[in-house]
Amino acid sequence: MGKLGFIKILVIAGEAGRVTRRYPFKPETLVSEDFRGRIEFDETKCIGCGACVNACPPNALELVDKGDGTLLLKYFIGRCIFCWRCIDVCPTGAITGTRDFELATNDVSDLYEVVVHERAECSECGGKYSTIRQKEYVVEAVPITESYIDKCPDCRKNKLLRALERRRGGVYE
Amino acid sequence: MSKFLKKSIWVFHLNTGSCNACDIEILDVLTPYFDAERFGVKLVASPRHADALLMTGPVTLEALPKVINAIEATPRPRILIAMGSCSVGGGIWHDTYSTIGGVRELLKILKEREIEVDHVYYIPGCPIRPEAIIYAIGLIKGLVEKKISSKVKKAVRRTSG
Amino acid sequence: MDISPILKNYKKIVESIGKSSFTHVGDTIYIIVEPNKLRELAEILYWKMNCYHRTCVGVDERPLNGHFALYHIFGDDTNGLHIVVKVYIDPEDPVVPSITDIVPAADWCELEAYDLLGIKFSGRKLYRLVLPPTWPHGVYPLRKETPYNYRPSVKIISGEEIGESHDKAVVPVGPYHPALHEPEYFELYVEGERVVDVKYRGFHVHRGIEKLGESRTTYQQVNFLAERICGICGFEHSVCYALAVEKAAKIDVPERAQYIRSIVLEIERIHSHLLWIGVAAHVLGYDTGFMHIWRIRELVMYIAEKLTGSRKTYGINLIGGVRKDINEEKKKEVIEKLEIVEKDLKKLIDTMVSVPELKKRLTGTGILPKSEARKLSVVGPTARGSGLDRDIRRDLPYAAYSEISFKVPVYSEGDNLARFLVRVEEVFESISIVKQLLDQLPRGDIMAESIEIPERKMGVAAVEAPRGEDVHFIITGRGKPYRWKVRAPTYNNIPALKVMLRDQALADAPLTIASIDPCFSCTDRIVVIKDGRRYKLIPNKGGVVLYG
Amino acid sequence: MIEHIVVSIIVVLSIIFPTILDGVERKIKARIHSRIGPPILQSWYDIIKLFGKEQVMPRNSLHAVMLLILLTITQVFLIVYTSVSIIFQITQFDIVVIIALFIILQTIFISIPLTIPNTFSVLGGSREIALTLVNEALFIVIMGFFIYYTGITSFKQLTQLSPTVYLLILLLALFITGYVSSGRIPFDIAEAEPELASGLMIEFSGPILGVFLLTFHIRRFFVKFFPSILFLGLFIHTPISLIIAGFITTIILWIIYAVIAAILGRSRVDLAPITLLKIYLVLIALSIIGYYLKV
Repeated sequence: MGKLGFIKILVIAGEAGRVTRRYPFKPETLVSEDFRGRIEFDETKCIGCGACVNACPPNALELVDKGDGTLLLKYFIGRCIFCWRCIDVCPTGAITGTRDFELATNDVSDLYEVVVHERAECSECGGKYSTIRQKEYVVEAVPITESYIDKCPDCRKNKLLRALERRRGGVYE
Repeated sequence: MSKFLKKSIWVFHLNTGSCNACDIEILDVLTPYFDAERFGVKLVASPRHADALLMTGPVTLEALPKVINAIEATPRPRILIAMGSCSVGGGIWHDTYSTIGGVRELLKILKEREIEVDHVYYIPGCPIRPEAIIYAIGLIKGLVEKKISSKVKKAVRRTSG
Repeated sequence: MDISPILKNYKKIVESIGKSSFTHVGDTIYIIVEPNKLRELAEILYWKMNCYHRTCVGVDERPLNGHFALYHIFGDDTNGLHIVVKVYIDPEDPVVPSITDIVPAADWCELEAYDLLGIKFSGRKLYRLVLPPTWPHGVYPLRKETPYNYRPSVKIISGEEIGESHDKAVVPVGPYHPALHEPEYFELYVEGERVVDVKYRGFHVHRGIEKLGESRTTYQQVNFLAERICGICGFEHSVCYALAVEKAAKIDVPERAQYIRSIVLEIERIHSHLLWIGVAAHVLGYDTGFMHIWRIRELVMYIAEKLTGSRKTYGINLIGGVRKDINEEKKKEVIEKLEIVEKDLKKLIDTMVSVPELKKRLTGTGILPKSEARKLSVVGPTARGSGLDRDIRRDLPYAAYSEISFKVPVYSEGDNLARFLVRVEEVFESISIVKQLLDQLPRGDIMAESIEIPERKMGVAAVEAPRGEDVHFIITGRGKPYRWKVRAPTYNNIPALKVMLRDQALADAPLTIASIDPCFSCTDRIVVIKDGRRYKLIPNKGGVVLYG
Repeated sequence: MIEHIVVSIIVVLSIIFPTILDGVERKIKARIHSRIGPPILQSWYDIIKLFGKEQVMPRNSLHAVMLLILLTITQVFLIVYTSVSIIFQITQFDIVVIIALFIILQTIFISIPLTIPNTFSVLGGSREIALTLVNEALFIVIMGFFIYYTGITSFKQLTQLSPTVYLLILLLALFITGYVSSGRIPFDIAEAEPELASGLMIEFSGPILGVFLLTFHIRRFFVKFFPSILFLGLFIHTPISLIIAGFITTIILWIIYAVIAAILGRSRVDLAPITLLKIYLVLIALSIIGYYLKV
């Protein structure tokens, strides 16, 4: 062939044939079962602990205190980098990964997913803390007295301090 | 959108400071396995020829004036397609000092300067895989249904009270 | 290799300089000198000892010892050594002598330190390089007192105001130009169709994650951040960062994880080089070649997704190991697919180089002579195309590269064809490397058992990315890096464009620019992360505080 | 009567069909790229869409727009004139008129980008000039030789011709000028996308770009149609069959050119004119030798 070697490209094209995938008309894609797509929350398992929020590199997951006794776990798909670190760290397996990549939209508000949590109420001061689900999770996991977990961290701390004071003074109730 | 605009979408690639991953996926969409040209999509070299601007990246301060110029140079009706997490929501750099944090901030600036954008589409992904771009093209052309919608789920408590 | 005579030699050199200190940890030598001796030492290292200049790093160490510091990192590739030269700088009047006249490669990193930290360099012209022209004066993002999310009010200025010329004799390539795919701005000064000079205004992709870590990113999160420095060679950055931290913290990574890292690194190199070959064909108007190269590349992308879970920005690297294992079935599939790639590619490349226009336009254009290449410390295929025989994989082996055998292609012509051929050969080498690694893949864990990162340790790591060497420099902090500096390969290669473009036909300019495989998002990032603690002064013991 | 019908059909087709052929070319290219490619009517969709777009006038571009309109009108007139004069002789010098019109057209074509104050546009224009100086100038020379050899100046007289080697060599050179004039790789240096960002049409948008593209397609059609008619005139002697055969040959040529363009790379502005000049001079010299040897 020598100088006309470049014509061989027609042979290559012929051998390769048409490789185009018919997606979206037919479900022919190159998506493998290892692909990391959108994540999904199982609201029956999520306890609102915030482990995923801590692990998320781009802050796509956020915990928002609404101030009305609810805590929102907000997932903004538009910022998600699909690293699935949240799945690694979730203590209850509430987050599952999907192969879903069909996320395009013309409305940015479609890209929010929210899990609404009820906050726990402190039995002593009446302040809101943590979430009811997290409280339940701790009670299930560790045999601990309800009365201890029923209080908000501040009250717990105060209680401990008071107890220590009393002990130092040698006075017992 | 008119019928013929849907049949022939010429796109201009507007990199506003992205990491390149989305950009090469945009090129990838034109290559044999995905072939965006079968939908009438063509990559053009000048914003004057474009119908749609494929915006990647979180819009850095340095690129901002040039981005605005490019959008202004595009004849109407113009479509802005925000591609990838950086562009849609600012991505991992959503609050750093030298970016403005994605398309939503950009749209605010455009509004201030009275530059109108007729349609805005968002494609999340990091990077957006070629099929996701094809899906978005299908969405613009009305070939596929929108699948994603905002969800509010209520955590279920086990015990009562 | 017996390293001690070389070390002794270096020690002798440092002692001859005068008041200075010399320490040695692993493959890294730490030297502290007086600012007025810096130039002398740089000249000896760069020209007498034949070291390359990797980068320089400015650090705000005022919370630690009340000083700014500047680290010049040199590399002795023949002996496999990193040499870190540190000088302390007075915080009130931060001036340090410039070494650019001795080491031209240090030009940009000095400007970067000036921009981001306000360190002044005597004996050279200083101008703004990294930050946008609208950035307020006197605000230095890398200094401690500037919050990470400080945003100046957005002011939009036109091109004229920042001195972009609209002269007819100037051809602006960029910021949005079809040959670049990234917003960068070259001004080509032309006479007719001949380029006589080049001006570069880059850093459009400066996303500055500088102080990001202060509020959110932890050690493990930075892996994902590093990956997004560049979407094409992101895994190299991620691995380089992890290596630097592992070196600083002395973490032992399981062998299997090392192998998996190497496999994915090579897969990334294959996809990156194929991408480049395709783009080069496109720039030369040979779209058919572009399409077919990318068709073949699609298999590599599929392999990458199979092994890591994503087509790009793989997200499997963590400090201490990797997240995803390779099983037998995947191993078989990867080898099968790579064999198809190898076969198809061979045929296609043969066809491509026989296209008359392609060959004519690659040969003899964009020449970078060896002497200029050495002066600018260029890296990667650009260096190997100009006769500089350097490859970090062989010279300072990391991950599993010491376990396998491979060839480093070197061409001496220095033109676009040489760089093209270097890349083509490297693709075939990489395919053979992946096969070897998969064959020898040892059993075991893929993650280190315990990861503890002590504070204020220093680590330098280099990784051979598709475009050249990545260098990451790290000072550890509490829960997050105290200072993290990235030197991307394109950083060293862009100044070489000035040499390559001069006296070229304008038509070849896009090809020549593309021939260094520029990755501007790598170059512009300046990803630096700092510890969040405020001004806790640590007593400066005798003027020498050394990390590591 | 049948002649009138044929000529009207050919005139209408030669305006509508080039854009469809462009679609065919894209499809062929796609096949060589191993992909599906756009629908055959895609180029028409593009142009219709462009007519619905907003018109952004480039700065100081009034000249350009006027010249463009002139270009379009002349181009349409040229194609109509060619088709009609093949069947009904209009003057004794139809071929000469067509050459003259084509040269005017080329002059307008290269002056459009020069009137737009954009670096890429000006560069594209000056490259087009460099190419024109070789290609279109040689086109005149070749046609000059053709007329000198045969002495015919209108299509009607083509019937007197019989195929000889020197004429065929000359016509081969003419086909090559046609290829170059159609702005295909490797000779699309004026609109070389990676270098000049679409070069001469960078500032056009909306309907103006649509008109420009339409004109460009007709131009591509004409530069193949004209040599085809001269070539087929050696063999076919009835005007109606000649014009229909010419039309079909143009379509075949279009496909062949499309394949050639797909398997080559782009040349450079300092290489292309010299390469072309060499080819043309060799071919002309051969034809002169052939003429004197009477083969």
